[in-house]
Amino acid sequence: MTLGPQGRALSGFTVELDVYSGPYEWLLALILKEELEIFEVPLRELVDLYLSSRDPASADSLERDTDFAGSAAALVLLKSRTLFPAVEAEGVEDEPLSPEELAERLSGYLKVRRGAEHLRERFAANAGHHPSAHTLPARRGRQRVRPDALSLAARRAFSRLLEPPVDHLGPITVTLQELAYLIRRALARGPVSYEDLTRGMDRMNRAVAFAAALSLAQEGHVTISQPEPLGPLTLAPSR
Amino acid sequence: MSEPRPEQLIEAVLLVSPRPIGNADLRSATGLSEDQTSAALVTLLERYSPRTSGIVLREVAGGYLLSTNPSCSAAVERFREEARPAPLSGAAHEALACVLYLGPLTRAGISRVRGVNSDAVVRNLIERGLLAEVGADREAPGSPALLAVTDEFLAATGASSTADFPALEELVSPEELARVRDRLLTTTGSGEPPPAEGPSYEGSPY
Amino acid sequence: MSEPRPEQLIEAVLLVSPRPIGNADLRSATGLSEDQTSAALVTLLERYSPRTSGIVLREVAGGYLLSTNPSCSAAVERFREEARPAPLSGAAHEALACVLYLGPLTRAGISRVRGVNSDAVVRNLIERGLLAEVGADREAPGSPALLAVTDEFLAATGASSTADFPALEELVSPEELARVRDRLLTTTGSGEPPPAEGPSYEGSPY
Repeated sequence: MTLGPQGRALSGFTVELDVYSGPYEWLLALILKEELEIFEVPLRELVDLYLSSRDPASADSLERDTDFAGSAAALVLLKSRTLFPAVEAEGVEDEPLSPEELAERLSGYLKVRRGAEHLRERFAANAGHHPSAHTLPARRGRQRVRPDALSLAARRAFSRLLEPPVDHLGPITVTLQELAYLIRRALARGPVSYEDLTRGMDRMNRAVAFAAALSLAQEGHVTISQPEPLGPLTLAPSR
Repeated sequence: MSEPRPEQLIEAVLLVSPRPIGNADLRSATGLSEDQTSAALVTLLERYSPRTSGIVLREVAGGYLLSTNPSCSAAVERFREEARPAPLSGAAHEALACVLYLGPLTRAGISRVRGVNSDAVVRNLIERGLLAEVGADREAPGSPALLAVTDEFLAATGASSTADFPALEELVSPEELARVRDRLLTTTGSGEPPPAEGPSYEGSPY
Repeated sequence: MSEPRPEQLIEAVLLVSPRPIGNADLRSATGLSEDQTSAALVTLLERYSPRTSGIVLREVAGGYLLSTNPSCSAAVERFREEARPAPLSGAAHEALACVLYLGPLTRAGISRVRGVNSDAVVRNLIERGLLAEVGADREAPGSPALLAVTDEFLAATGASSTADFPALEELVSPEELARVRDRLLTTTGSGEPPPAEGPSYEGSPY
């Protein structure tokens, strides 16, 4: 599976996501250029969009499916990589946290997460209000456009088109299929914790196992629950 | 929530249309029958009558239109003088940057560079007087209009001419620039229009 | 033509604004006194009530705004031929909650609270007009921009002001907080997994 320059089979496929709308190929480019955080791309939605746009009767449908499956699988793996602490090392934190500080921070995060749930309800309850369209044009000469905002917008719009280098991605050596099989087998005996499932695995395999679990959850085979931050992750077979 | 009554549906649709809406369009949006629509319009013409309301329902150009009561025009005009213009969205800035640096450009050209259909953004910018049609691209099928930035745009940015902006070469790499130019020159390959603008609360955000 | 009544003046001004209008701006456009304005607004809130009208008057973002009744949104969206914007992602809600409750906050501050880089979410929220830069953190190297929620955010959540949200402390129980602390401060354990609730793999890597 590669994210390299691909055939043109997917050139007509466009996506409409919360974080991005436009050609699918550019979405890949943005992710590779780190303009879009892979973590924010809802892969399940992406797959749904592809499936709904799929025309099995078209001449290149096989080619399209192959291209999409390849790039989507690579996205899953890329996404799993963001779960490595090592990947984050250069970013957010300089110094290791004491357990006390970490507890403080997690409590803060838990509050924010509850705040986010509250906001979701507020947005939903207020959706469907459309404002009046009977607006008057602003008086001439009163508008302001910031030149620096224009420069930024130019950069953003014009740099989107360049295909990013992919060399730094390196080879990926584990297969999702193997891990999916492993998870299914473990689940045959009932719910299993992520901890138990990945005992003995190296970091790469643990992360990819997580990606595999996510894929299975997205396909509806598995339910993943983690009621609280830092709480145990439990995988259960879906009913 | 209980089912809205016919006049509620019609009044909601009237609020979001700046142009008169014909009877048939009202019916197709609301799903009401001809009789229901007529009856609701009678109720609404009474409710939004110039005698009692600051918002009036008028029958114009074969359709129905809400507008302000002329008796209130002084207040409306004063509000327009004093109101702060709505800020521009990120999409609007991008469309302006495309036209400023690559223009004059057709609507399709802007959409091609941005990768999303930009018609709604462009309409908003024309209404604001920041973009204007300055001719037509005779080489393209249908001779679509070419857009350029306006004097109003220059005034809004505090620039005296388009030369006052940083050169494109300072903003993007030569490779990026070449890609953008390529993109502009290719005739729309698939014939498909780019996707509509994403959920960006364009223009009037609420 | 007879002199328009206060509520007619206000109604007319409200029709031409896509954004909430504050009490002071209403008064300065209409020339009404504070008492007249308040009394007229009471009348209008009753007249444009969600129970009876397809057009509703809402008190949001420190002002008054006419908008369509959500019960009529299907007809409105059919008329405008546009789907309602997709709901925000979990990540976007979290970033907004950070800024609402802990803001103004820099991008790095949001990322620190959430534990993942949030630049892309923040960019999207700025494009949607829900967050805006309101200054800079002069104490931090490079004076990064500080972000705050916008009036559009308040309107979209139906809030009058940021004080209109429940306090964070009310949203999480002390027991829940204590559990998180315990779990972390004792060695991360092999303890009993709590009963499974909904899938919650979205959001943060904690």
